[in-house]
Amino acid sequence: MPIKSFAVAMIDALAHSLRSDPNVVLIGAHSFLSDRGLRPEDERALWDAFPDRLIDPPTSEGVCTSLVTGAAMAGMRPFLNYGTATFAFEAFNQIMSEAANVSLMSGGQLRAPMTLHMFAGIRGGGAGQHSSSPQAMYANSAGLELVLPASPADAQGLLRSAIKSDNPTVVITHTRLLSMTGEVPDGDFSTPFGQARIAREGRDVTIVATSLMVREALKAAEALAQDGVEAEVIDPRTIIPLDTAAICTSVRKTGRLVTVDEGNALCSIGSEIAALVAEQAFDALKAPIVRVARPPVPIAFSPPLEAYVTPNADKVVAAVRKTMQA
Amino acid sequence: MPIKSFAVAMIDALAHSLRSDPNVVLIGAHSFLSDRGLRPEDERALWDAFPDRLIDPPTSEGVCTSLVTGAAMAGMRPFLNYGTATFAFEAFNQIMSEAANVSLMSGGQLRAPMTLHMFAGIRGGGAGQHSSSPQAMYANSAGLELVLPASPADAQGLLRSAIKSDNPTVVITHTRLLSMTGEVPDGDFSTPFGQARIAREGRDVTIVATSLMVREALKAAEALAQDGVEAEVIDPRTIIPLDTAAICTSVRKTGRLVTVDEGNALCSIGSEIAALVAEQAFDALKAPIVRVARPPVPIAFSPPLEAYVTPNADKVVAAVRKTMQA
Amino acid sequence: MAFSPRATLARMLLMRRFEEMVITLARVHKLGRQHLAIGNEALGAAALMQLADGDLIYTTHRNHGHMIARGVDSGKALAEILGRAGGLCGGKGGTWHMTDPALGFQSTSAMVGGSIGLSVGGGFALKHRKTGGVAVALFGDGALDEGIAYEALNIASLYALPVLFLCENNSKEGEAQTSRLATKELTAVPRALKIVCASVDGGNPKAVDRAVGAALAHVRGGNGPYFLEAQLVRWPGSHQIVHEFTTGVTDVTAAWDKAKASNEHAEWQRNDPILRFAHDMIACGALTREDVVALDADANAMIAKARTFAEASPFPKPEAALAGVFV
Amino acid sequence: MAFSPRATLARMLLMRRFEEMVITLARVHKLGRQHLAIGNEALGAAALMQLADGDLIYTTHRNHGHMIARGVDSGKALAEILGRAGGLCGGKGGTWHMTDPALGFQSTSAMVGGSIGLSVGGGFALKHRKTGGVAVALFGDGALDEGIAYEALNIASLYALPVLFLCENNSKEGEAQTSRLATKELTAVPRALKIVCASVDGGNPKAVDRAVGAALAHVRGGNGPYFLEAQLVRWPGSHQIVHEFTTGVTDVTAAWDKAKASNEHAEWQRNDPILRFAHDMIACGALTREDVVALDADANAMIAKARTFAEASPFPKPEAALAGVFV
Ligand SMILES: Cc1ncc(C[n+]2csc(CCOP(=O)(O)OP(=O)(O)O)c2C)c(N)n1
Ligand SMILES: Cc1ncc(C[n+]2csc(CCOP(=O)(O)OP(=O)(O)O)c2C)c(N)n1
Ligand SMILES: [Mg+2]
Ligand SMILES: [Mg+2]
Repeated sequence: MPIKSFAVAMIDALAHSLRSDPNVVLIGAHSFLSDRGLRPEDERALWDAFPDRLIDPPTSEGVCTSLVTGAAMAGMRPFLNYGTATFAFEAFNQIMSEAANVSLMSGGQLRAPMTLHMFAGIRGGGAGQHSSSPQAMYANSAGLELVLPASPADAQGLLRSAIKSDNPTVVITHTRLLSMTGEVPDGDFSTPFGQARIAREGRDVTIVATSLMVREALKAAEALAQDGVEAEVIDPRTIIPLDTAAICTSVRKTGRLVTVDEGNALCSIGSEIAALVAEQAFDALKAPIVRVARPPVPIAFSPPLEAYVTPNADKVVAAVRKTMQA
Repeated sequence: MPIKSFAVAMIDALAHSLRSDPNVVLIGAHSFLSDRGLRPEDERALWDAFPDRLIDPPTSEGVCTSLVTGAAMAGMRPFLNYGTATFAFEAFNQIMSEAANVSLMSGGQLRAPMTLHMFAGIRGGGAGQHSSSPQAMYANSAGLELVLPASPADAQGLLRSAIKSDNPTVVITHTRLLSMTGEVPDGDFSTPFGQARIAREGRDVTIVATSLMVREALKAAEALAQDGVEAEVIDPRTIIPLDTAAICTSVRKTGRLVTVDEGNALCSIGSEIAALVAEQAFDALKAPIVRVARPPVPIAFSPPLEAYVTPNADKVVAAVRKTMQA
Repeated sequence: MAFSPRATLARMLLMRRFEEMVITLARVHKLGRQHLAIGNEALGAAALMQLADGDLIYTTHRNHGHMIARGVDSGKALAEILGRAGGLCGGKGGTWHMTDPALGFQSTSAMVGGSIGLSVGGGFALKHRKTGGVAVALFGDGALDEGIAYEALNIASLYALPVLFLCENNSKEGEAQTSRLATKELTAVPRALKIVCASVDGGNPKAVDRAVGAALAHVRGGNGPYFLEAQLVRWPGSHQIVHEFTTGVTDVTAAWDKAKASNEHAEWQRNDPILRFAHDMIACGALTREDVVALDADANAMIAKARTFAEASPFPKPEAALAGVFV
Repeated sequence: MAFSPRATLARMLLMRRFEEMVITLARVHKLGRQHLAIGNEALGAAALMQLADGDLIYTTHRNHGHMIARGVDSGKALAEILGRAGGLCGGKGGTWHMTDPALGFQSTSAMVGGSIGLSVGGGFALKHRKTGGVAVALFGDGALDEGIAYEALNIASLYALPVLFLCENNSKEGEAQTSRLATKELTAVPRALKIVCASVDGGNPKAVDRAVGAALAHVRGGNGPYFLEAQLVRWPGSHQIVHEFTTGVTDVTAAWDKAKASNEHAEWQRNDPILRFAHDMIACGALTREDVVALDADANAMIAKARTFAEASPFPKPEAALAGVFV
């Protein structure tokens, strides 16, 4: 299988979509395509192939969202890239009150097959306004699918599914994943929503991690294996829909749960997974659940301060140790 | 103690604030004051007393938020009422990226002593765009205090604290609470943040409920008492800061937890409370935690459909029965 | 299509009788809020009757009139307002979110500024597919307070999208004001953004017909968006949020019987687009009094039937609340 | 306060040497992104040197020049950009969020449109307290793409707030374009909203001084907001997001030594506000070549000291990440 970067895998998913469906357009093309590791000739070829379908709009996140929602209802299949995730907050009402409601409010007569993509996460020097990991806010919505790819292959396959989906879909990419490389199947393929990936099998503890944190969880699992602790690492891949069965099955096997998500701790993806397990697999639990997340503070600029609040493999190891001891 | 409606108690808190501090202004005055059950002469007296400080701004939620943030940094103590909570989504970036970051980003040099108030909840015919209960999204932020009053006395005391607080504070009022009446202490008083209220004592199960759901939880507790089940009902009152000790203490006593919040289930306040207890009071738990929340769907208009997804006392009773049986 | 006084008045009467029926049903069925379009009939009818298959329509909280003007089934519309299974959206949308895709209606947004934002997406799709269709954004003057409206006007102009921005300006300074713009000229901002603009007396169906005709010709001609402000006189029963039925059931004979129009709402009756139009058409000989009475009787009969249909329609099954979110 | 060529050039040179030092430090310390204000010196210096105690300033991602122009300690500013404890915000804000409340700076927002929104809050507070102060919003042309800018202009005009909107327009159509307005005239929308507007050559400090002086007089006189567009020539190293140091360290002698200004960046050097101003001041006899060289040496010396301070400043303690969120 070819080795690709996460960024190029995403671009390939988009290119496949552009080629196979004339209704696909990319709004916010520049920050999705440029400086993402494509060979210059490949990037140029893309711009040349779809001159009317790669668009750099005004810095107007609100109406760009309305535009793709309106276009989607009218039969297109637009893909909007916001750049940094906080910029999408400018469009929060257009996402939550318009896009998410289209289907139910119309009694199922209208659809909004659109993809909303944003770059998120603590990225190094992003400071207060460029470091958000807002996945839980989207998970707390109603009417949106939510996708958090964690590997190049999934970046390509999940993005392809997102574009093909007839529902409004939010895809959040951690900035630090863009340069990750990995094997990606050849050609045009898609990865189904709602199927977790068991990133590593293990018998002692279940670690449910998302996005960049899957990498940290796997690093932690390697370290723990040195001490004979075998962690199972689950990557849900999509939060809406969520593969609750895979999570509960794993916890039933291991009896222990650690969650790892980079968002703010309160009402986070980690909170949800923990609550789910405390509800549905309580009897299998042998020890307290432990969550790894960022503390609920805005991110400070200074590198040591940023590092201090960023979840990472060391913190996962510590969390696992804590639940193993209990 | 005088009996007051929730709405009038809120207005009294604001009136005390206006009188005691010339830096307090109310933006969005009409929907905060009018048709809220004040005697007409009292309402007129308020408008007359503060002609420049009760303001009805343009329908521009974004800049109204920027305005109160800028004014707060410059030393004022503004109160912004959005009306329906979804309208505040128009200002989400101004809340999350500006207001919430003022203090940390400036290294503590600047403060944003401002209150952001919104009416939320499934209210009867609100349909997709006027029924949101977005508390979890604000709880997942960083840099905002979050207040969910559930009784007239708390409405007055917590609102007074919110206005006095030097931090940006979000206050969410369930529309259906406005007509609730209850005893409210005389005069100007404030209720501290971070102190849960034990709304009812009990030994068999802990119910943590917020906002309107406190009333439903109490109703459920009365019904359960008929069957000899004594539920303890905890109202956290503020989510940021959260009185984790009160919640854990109660669960240590009862060994069982049911959470009740009207927001969407995924990554909700209920998820957070459940996760917290599964982390910090796991050993005391005798049975699975059960969450009562709205399913993650946009609210349909039709009354029986709306009722079907609205959390209420009956659903709380069922949840308690479930955890008691386990 | 030539302007037909008879068809237009018929449609306007249907719109009026529909809204009056909503008031009745709101009392009978204890409904919550609706935003009625009484007073907006001339604009709605004369504008929406001109649209063609494939045109897309985006409307607001004050959408009833637009639905009826475009020819939506009034029974299904009333059923939707009652939350019934036979309603336009199966009862899921209600008064604020009615839609009828077969007639070009897209998601109806009750967010101020919502329709104007979504309309540029419709325009974008129509332009991309070169269908020759027009996206019509209907919105109140209040929408222009919102940044989303500005962004939408800008992007429509920038990309020369086929959008007709149709603003129903019912603001009068003071109590009933629904917008707070620093300029009194609603066309100032769209004009600054290089959009061709015009204003029209929204109470005069003939003027509206002409103005909308010109606007549609401009947009269909590939000349980019057009902004038309329709100046409306606010119905006294229409308050910012809720209505009060202060003027009572409309009596069409007041169009000629001056004695009937001398109560406390005389000014309203002088401006009521229906009475005004009926009066003018009778005066110029296009219609007779008997025509008007007959048209009104038809409208009343249709709305009575619509009521029967709506009230007979069952509520949807509660579990339907969970269905239809995702495909 | 009369315009002083010497003081103004000194401040401009300090701004330039500061940004050049940021480029050096970014390499040495492997910093991420900064948005440099090279090319914006004339506007920044001539505008911000005129502000008074009690005026409030709101700036953007491109804030360094504004800080230095207003007289903020350059050592503390560099330390902030390095994330050090001795920085303006103790290292917590970094390049995008520097502030210095003692000099009137309020929260610096890197959200496009952020500063313009917050500034009306400052204006609101100043008006409420009748201090006679002015809130100054600095922002790029790109901010006018955002709905929040429109809402801010509207509310400032509506309430006659004492706000000076100062737009640094560095857009040229094509690659370097940072705004996508349907009109080429940036003052069209504020003018439509009844705000008094003017445009000025932002590369000419004297013109800026005059224009800002007039604008401040208008605002301080209680006449409501004012919108001033400063037209800037974009430094070739300035790309939309990141900079490239294509033009090398500025050589002030190129202001008179034409041979030095004939490389591939000749056009830039002709427009470089520092070289241009130095050239003009020498030509009219206000300054000598030696003056310019001496002023530049002073600037370099100050920035060298600033660097020493910044690099000597320790990083904050990691746990500081959790402190200072709430009072
Ligand atoms: C984003 C948003 N903010 C506020 C409201 C509350 N609201 C409902 S109707 C209305 C007035 C709208 O005025 P206009 O658009 O002129 O329409 P009109 O009711 O006058 O026909 C407002 C502010 C809303 N629905 N959406
Ligand atoms: C809300 C928001 N959207 C997008 C961005 C990304 N962004 C950073 S700088 C920039 C261009 C800004 O142009 P302008 O305001 O003219 O300032 P300039 O950089 O040209 O000085 C953009 C779009 C942002 N920071 N904030
Ligand atoms: Mg209006
Ligand atoms: Mg610019």
